[in-house]
Amino acid sequence: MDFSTDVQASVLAVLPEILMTILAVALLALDVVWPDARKRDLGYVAGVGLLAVIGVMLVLAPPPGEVSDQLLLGGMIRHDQLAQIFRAMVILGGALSCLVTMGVPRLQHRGDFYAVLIVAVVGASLMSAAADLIMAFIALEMTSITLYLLVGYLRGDVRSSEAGLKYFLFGAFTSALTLYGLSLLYGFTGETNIYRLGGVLGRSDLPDGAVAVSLALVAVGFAFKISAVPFHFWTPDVYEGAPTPITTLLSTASKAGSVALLMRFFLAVFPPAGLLGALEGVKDYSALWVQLVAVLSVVSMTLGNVLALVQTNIKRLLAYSTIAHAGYILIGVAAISTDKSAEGAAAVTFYMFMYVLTNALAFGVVILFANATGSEQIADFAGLSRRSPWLALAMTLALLSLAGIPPAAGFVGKFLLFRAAVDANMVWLALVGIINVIIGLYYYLIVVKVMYMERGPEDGRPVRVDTPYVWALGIAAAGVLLFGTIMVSPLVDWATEAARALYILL
Amino acid sequence: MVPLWMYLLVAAGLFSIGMYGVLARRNAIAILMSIELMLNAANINLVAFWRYNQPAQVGGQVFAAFVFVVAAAEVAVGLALIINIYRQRRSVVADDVDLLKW
Amino acid sequence: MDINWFDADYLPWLILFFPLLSFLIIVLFTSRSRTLSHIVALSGIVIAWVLSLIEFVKVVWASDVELGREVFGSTIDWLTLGTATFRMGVLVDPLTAYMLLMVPLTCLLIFIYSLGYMRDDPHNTRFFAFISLFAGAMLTLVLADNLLMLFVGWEVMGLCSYLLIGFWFHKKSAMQAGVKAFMTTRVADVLMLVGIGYLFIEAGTLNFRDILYNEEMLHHLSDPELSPAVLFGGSVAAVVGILLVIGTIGKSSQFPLHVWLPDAMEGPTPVSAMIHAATMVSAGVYMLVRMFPLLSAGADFHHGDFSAPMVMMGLVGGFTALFAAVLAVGQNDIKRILAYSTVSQLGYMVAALGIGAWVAAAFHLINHAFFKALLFMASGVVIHAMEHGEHHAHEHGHPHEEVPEPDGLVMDYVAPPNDVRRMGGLLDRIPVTAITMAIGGLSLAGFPLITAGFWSKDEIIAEAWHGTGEGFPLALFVLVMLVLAALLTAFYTARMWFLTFWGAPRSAAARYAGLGSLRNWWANTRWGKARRLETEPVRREDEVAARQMEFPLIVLAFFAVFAGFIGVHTDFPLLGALDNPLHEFLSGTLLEHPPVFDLDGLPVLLSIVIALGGLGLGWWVYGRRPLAEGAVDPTERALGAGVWRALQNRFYIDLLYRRYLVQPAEWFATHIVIQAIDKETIDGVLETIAETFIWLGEAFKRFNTVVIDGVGDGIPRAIGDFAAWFRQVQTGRIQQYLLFVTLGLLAIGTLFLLQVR
Amino acid sequence: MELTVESLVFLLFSLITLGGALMVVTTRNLFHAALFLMLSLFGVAGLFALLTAPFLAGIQVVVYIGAIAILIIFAIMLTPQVTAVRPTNSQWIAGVVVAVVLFALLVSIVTPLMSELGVEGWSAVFTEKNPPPVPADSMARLGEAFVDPQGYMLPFEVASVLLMAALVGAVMLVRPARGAEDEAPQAGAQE
Repeated sequence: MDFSTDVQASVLAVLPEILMTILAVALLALDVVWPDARKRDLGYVAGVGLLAVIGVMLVLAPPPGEVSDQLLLGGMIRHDQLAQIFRAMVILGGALSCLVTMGVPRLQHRGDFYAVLIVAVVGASLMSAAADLIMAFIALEMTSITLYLLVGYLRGDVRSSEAGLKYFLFGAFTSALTLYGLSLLYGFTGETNIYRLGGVLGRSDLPDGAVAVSLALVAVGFAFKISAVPFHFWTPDVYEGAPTPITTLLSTASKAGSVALLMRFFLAVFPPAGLLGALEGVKDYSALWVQLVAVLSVVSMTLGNVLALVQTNIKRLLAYSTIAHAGYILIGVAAISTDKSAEGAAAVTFYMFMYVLTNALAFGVVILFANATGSEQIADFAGLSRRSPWLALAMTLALLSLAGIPPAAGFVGKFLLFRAAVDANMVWLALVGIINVIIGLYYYLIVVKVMYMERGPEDGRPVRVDTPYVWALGIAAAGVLLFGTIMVSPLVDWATEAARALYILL
Repeated sequence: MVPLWMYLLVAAGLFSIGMYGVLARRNAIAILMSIELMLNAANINLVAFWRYNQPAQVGGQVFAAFVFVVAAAEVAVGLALIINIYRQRRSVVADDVDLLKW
Repeated sequence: MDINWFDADYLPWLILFFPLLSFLIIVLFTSRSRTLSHIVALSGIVIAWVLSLIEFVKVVWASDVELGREVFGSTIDWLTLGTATFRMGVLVDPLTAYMLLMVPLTCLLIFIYSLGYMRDDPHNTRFFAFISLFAGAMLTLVLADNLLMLFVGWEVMGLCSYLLIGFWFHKKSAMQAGVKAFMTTRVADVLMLVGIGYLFIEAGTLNFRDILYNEEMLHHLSDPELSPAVLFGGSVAAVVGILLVIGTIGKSSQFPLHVWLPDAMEGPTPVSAMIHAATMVSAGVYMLVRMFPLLSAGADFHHGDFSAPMVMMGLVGGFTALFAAVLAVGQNDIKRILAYSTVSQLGYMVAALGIGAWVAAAFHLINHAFFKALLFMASGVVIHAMEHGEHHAHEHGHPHEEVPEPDGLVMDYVAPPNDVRRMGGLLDRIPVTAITMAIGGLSLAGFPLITAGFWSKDEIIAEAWHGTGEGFPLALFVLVMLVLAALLTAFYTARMWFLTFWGAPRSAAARYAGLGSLRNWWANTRWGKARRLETEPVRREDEVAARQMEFPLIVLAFFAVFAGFIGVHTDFPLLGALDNPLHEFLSGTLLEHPPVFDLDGLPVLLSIVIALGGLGLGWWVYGRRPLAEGAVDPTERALGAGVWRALQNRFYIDLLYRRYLVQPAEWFATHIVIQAIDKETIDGVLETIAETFIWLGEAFKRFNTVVIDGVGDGIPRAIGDFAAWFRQVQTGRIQQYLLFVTLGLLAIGTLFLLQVR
Repeated sequence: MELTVESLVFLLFSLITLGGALMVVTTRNLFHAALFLMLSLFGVAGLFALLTAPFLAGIQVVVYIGAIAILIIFAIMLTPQVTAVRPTNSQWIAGVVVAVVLFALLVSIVTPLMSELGVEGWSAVFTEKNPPPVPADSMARLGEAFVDPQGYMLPFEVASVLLMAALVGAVMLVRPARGAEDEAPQAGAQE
């Protein structure tokens, strides 16, 4: 297999990252140049800049199907539709995080914060395209290291600092485990390219045990990033302590990039035997990770949902909800090995897309509310529907989407995931998922109930919504609503095409 | 030369020692040092595998070099976070940092 | 795109659009202004109603050209997945048209009624927002051309019912009732969704026309050879059918998922009317009626070969009809009597579908909606009047009867204004309500020949009779259950009406009851003076509110009587001249036209006898010598015999109850002895029947409380306890987390190694 | 393993590495731990040199020992602990057990130990003793690979961005408070 050396294609493949890096540097420069009074507009530069990057990316996107299997820049990057769609959601998540940052008084005027945030987005974006162990590792660390910083960015805030330290120790530890696993994989095959690894691994005469252990080590890192049980412990603490825009970023961009890498890595490095052209004597390790993913999925969904039932802090509740959603997503990941029609991967992609929008929406409202009232307690949301009907409606939409109730996009997402599981002969997994959806309903609706049914002490005093918020929440809400109703088909088509790219192994 | 597995054995030992340190040391900086040990173990693996499997290529060395970079960045960030915590609490004992729970 | 929105194909979109729009407008813009919100809500539903009428007329007009083969509707592609496409669309076939006649009209009347009823409620605007959404969701469900969209409406309604039942959220019991309703129906919904998913996988579409009006598809789905399924006679249709029936069991509160409905009475009365008549519970039966070709696919039920879902419907429906009727007899809360009555009547329809009486089921669905909406709203007026009376009684120096509100759901608790034992004699106080409620009641009881309820009920019984004649055991079961239930229905209807309106007031509240309208006029007549009615000044807004509440009753009373004549059997003397237009019209919905059986005199006679018998029994027990309450009031004391009787009555229940618990054997003997010594024989026998039913009702109520509620509430609590316990693991100590991570890694590694060995 | 000079050197560096590492995780004095870390890292550098990777050995010394370890020592001096605390926490026994089990797991797959114990098809077969020599221009090729677009240019550039962001962030995090934008120390900052 040779890697393409097409210069133009190579530049195009990393153009979003290049543009974002320039944007980050520009922000640092502006931070120095601009007067203090104007610095809040840095958020616009960052947010709108990122949105523009998506625009450029989509305009210059390769026509569907044309370059779907191109490995570029020495095989570091695979420029395919999967990378495109995940990049789009990663950058979207970043843009929304930037916009909502403009409502946090202690961060809104800090160009360095926006710059570091954008670097995190660059990392996540590279994760969705990485096709080489080295690239994947660097991208993973790029996201992680910048996020450690961002989580602890509020210096005087004990909770932020604590969350930063915890996230750092947890992340550094798991990345060491992952790195060890990667070093073993490299050692066993002498290859670092993900798409070559699979073939070599399948035809080698390595002892199975060695491969299995390295797979387990690598899986820990991925499980940490998407906060699957039992590698989730950081999630509630960090979500609660981090500045809320960063919580948004953690649950959107960082997670999306990891999911893309996870699917690409598992499917290419440990492909089901059928995908390699059914050669004689090819070893099939896919059963290992499929089982692992299925089990992680079940425990994540169940524990996430059950523990969310007893939370009183909204950010913590959403953290446990994130863990549960990691479980739902893993349902789809478990389905990708057996299913050549790419339904599982398409379902995961769609789900992730809607999840990015939904979480950005939910956290956006939480930030606004926290700023207005200084509280993140669920009980304090009482009477929000009377104070700010639009805000309450946005939050309700987000919660409905998370709970999987139409017309929000979450319904379609869950439907696709469960269908993929059924098609992959994992009916039991789908059933566990459905039971979990029922449990989940309860705590999401409690928040809705509190907002609409209970009266707060400050009834009638509206929560102020700034312009950047109107944009951020508007984009997210429109996405959640449209992708759940009339825009479902285009997005599903895109996701399906992206998913097909996953199955083209070189 | 020494057989390859001996290097791997040293790496495994270093990795396990580092892991023990992460799990058992109280001081956050000590935990950070232990993590460095784990990263070095991975590096020994990479370089040893490179030397024995494909010395004509550069993959393993490059990988190891990038691990250096990442480790440097990680240490810088980690120490910044730890110093930050220290300023607030006058303590860097990891177990004491448990405001956020449940 | 060039769309004529007033074309019959596109008009349905508008019908469902406007109430939803009202909801949005109220929530987002007008929630601070009461008047504006009222205008928005009312205009939404009025537009929907007018458009429905236009649509209906268009459909009927077009039905000359074989409506059924040609239907109205339009679809948009919503979601394309590989080869499969989900479409969202609307469909108007005869069944939908028939529903369109009922749903918007009933909703509109409920809206008008709510103007008066919710007048003083502080959350008035929110209420109108919710019921607009509710109406919109129901219209979505009715107009949907596929199961998925139907399900969307279904779920939104579930959400609305949760919000509305718990509307008075400061009452803990109301909140709990809301949650209970939502969670109970959710259980069934999920199974139903599984069924829908399975159907989609097998059929590749969820469109009604593609599945239900497609012989090939039905054959494919019902043939175990072509599409084998795991259970239930081996056909996909059977499995899907059973899952759909389960959905209805939850939504239409059939046994054993009926538990949420009586508690749902915690909501405001217009909501009860909404849930019980026009929307929610009807939706369940509507879905079954709609899916009937699938449910009966592969079965030749005219010759005794019933499919599994049909058997299930027959058994569940039949049992529920009787079970709930028994429960209704034992209630003292006027709304709960009606609630159980609804459950029972829905059982009728489900059972009717079970034996293949498709047209009859649809017929009864509509008729029931009319008279049940009427009854609920009338009961709301009664409650209002009682509250009003309570207030005035207090002003006139009568001691306020303090019944402490329960903390949460208590089965036994009856709110004072709802308690039929405290009513009586309201006939003079709220005569319009009394008369319309009597009409509704008669229709519910199936009073022969002139009420709508009679015709539809008769048709169901006739079909059951026919089936029994052919020797089908299922039909016999359904027949027996329904006949007994019909008898009880007539009985408890009479009991409720007589206790409420007849005789003398049995409490101060009842004595002062009234709406503040008409009453003055009434009280000044000679008759009123003779009965010592109190007069009081009437405020103008009270007057308006009273009219707003009474107007819908009158309209509905009209329908409760006349909606039945469209479905009279052609051979029926005199009335048959109308030529049964309903059967002809509705048949177009089905691929295979349902047969019309020859008119058989016996079942008609049977219907007449049971209706009159039940009503007569009720009259004998409650009407002949009206119940009175303890000798508080001189007027009541004047009716000495009645007071004595009432005392005896109450004492008697307590005694029976206690004795039963203590000494079951002695109970029967004492019972007989007392009957023999104290009472005339016939009275005694009748009393015994009545008392037995009441006692049975109580017993079922206990069963409900202990077993079904216990399990339903127990599971969520167990989950909560587990969560609280497990939470302790999240200690906040980072190194402990890392230890767990390492243990997880080791576990995974070890399991992997074991597996590759 | 016959005792050649090479194997003796290997044993020496291995002992330095592992011994230093053991001291890092056990010694009570944090400052000493940092010094032992330097020692251990030096051992690793020796192993790299032994593996004919002089470039990496060089970086190991310059970057790790010269920069990272020094940084750690600075941090230790910046965060003096008021009291001499126990070096280990309450779960250290679990830590030992877990580390030993993990070690056993890794040993069982990367060494021929299990095969020698007679377990078929279990252990890896990394018994290679005589790999081909490293090409003379290895270091030059390594350098070229970093700047070759068809080599590792992309990760190289990305790594530079990463370092930039990490440094910017780290500096912002620890720089002294300035002006109104900065937050007063909060309740958690007890002495």
